[in-house]
Amino acid sequence: MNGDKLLEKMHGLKSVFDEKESELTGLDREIGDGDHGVNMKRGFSAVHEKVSGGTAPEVLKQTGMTLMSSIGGASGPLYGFSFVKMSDVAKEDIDKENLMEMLDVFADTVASKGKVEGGEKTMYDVISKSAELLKESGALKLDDLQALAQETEDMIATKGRAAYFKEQSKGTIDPGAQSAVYIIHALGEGME
Amino acid sequence: MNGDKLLEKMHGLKSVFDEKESELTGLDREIGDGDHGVNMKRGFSAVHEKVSGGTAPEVLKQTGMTLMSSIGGASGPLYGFSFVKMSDVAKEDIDKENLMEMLDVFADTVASKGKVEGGEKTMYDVISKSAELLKESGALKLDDLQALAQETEDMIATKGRAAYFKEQSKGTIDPGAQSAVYIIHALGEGME
Amino acid sequence: MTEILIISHSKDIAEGTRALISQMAKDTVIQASGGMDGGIGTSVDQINDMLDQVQEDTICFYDIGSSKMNLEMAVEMYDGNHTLHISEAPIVEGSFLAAVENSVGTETTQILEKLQEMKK
Amino acid sequence: MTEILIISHSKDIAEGTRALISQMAKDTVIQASGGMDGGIGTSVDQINDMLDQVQEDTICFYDIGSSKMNLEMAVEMYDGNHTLHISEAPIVEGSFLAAVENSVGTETTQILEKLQEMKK
Ligand SMILES: Nc1ncnc2c1ncn2[C@@H]1O[C@H](COP(=O)(O)OP(=O)(O)O)[C@@H](O)[C@H]1O
Ligand SMILES: Nc1ncnc2c1ncn2[C@@H]1O[C@H](COP(=O)(O)OP(=O)(O)O)[C@@H](O)[C@H]1O
Ligand SMILES: [Mg+2]
Ligand SMILES: [Mg+2]
Ligand SMILES: [Mg+2]
Ligand SMILES: [Mg+2]
Repeated sequence: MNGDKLLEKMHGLKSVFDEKESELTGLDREIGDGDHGVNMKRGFSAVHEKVSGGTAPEVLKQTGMTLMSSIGGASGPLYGFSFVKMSDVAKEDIDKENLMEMLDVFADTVASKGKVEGGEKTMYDVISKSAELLKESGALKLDDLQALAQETEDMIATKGRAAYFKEQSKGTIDPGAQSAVYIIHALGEGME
Repeated sequence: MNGDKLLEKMHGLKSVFDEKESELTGLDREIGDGDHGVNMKRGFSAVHEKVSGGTAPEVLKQTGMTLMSSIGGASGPLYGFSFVKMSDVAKEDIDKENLMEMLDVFADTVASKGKVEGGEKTMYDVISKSAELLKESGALKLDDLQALAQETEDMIATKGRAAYFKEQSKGTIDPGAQSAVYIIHALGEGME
Repeated sequence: MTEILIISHSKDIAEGTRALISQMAKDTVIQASGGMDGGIGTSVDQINDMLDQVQEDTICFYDIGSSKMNLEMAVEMYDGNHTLHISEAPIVEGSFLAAVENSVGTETTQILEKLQEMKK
Repeated sequence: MTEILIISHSKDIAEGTRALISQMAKDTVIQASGGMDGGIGTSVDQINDMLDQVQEDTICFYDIGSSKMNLEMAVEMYDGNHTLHISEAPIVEGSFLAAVENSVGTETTQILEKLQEMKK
């Protein structure tokens, strides 16, 4: 996957998040402030508008900077900084192995910035298991990723706004885990 | 002093505070937020506009309610509630002795609402000594009242906004002590 | 369900805090007011007007010094049927916590305990 | 002299706090920003823009969770010459205290100690 292909994927996420806006907002309305759909849509609309090309690392970095500026919620610095960090390890032509490396950096960045670990009902629960998934199944299939997000449903949130809901955060998939499914799916598409 | 006479005095304080606005604001600019002149002017303009007469206790009560609503600073509830409380002890025709009683109530109210005692560099330092002054000198002369306010100059503030200035609050007369001079002087005028 | 009352020296702080909170605690009743004559200040009146609307026990938040005095006075003069708590917790973070806890059903006494751990 | 930086989820809270503070700390430089797209939110950009203007060591205040993350990130990316302190004190009351103490000449280390006694 070179810069052009990656750019296409990043631009493509605009329509994904246009479509998923109400799903994500619905989840965030249950265990947050109800803006995650709007946030992600705004973020990737900005990416579509402002990220115009370059090498794969350049596209990742621009995407990250744009997400940081435009998302507006906790997911902004988390996704944004992660893309910036992934650009440090990405090759000009990203192969499956390099993508695994990138996903590890993605997970490490979220862990350190979010001071989060597994089981806290956040995007980290999807991100941190995706490198492993890619290694074992050889792909990042939507169903498999969705299963990871699904695991957050029964968790009790201990990070971010959802933590205020305590036991009542049970029964809803974490909004950030759900949006992570779409982002990671896009990164992996066509890499099988 | 009946209600009419008292009303005249309360209305008269409008022009006093019009005139003293910049003096009071100047003091409050040194050891506060610089609004005491505006606050007192607004308070007694409202009294002039809204308090229209009645018995002496009624005039006091209306004055208090109006000050509470319109001053807008710490001095609002302190002066306002004090006038309301004074109305409880005021006679229809206030004589010197009754005025002493009123001034004691004035001091007690400020003490309890402001959780303040003497020497903390507030309006209380003037108010609390005025009954005594009236008793001993038989009058509430401007010079004598001003001397009480003057005593606050060397004090270090421990209440209200001026307390933030600590040692640096020394060297400025407390704005509330200064405005108390005008209020008490007005109450005492013509009662010699 | 417990209500929230906010009195600030600034209309903007009052409005902004209300907006921040209500995003996450949609079913909690929040009254917020602040400022004086277009500038910085508070008055007992504003608080009285809010207290007139109170329909349940209420936790009240203020920002700095003189708004506390006004709040205490208004609470003292209040003759309605509900219990009014004055919280010493920070106006933004305290009212946010209280509103969210309230909307997830935490008992008022427990909310007040949590607020007491905050300090401004 | 130490400067104050305020980042809130709400433009109104940011503006109101600035107004409240500057009344009493006229010579303290205060930067305040908040909100996202006309609503509630923060972004690293807003903070970076403020950090670009910083001329002295600065104490930074935030309101709730995600503005802290943005603030930490901006401070980490900052490559200017001044020391940036992130305070955990309440946004309104903490920045008020810091600004007033600062304007009366209190040492920054002492201000930071006082802020540490606050808890949100
Ligand atoms: N400390 C954290 N660590 C990891 N992820 C977090 C953290 N805080 C929040 N998140 C993620 O961010 C998502 C919420 O994002 P969003 O709604 O855009 O931000 P906000 O909560 O500020 O409104 C959550 O669902 C969660 O996955
Ligand atoms: N706790 C208190 N007890 C007694 N007087 C006080 C107290 N706090 C403030 N004051 C008085 O109020 C005056 C300031 O009034 P004003 O400037 O109108 O209010 P603010 O300080 O809210 O701007 C002070 O000069 C002082 O005399
Ligand atoms: Mg959200
Ligand atoms: Mg949000
Ligand atoms: Mg003042
Ligand atoms: Mg004032």
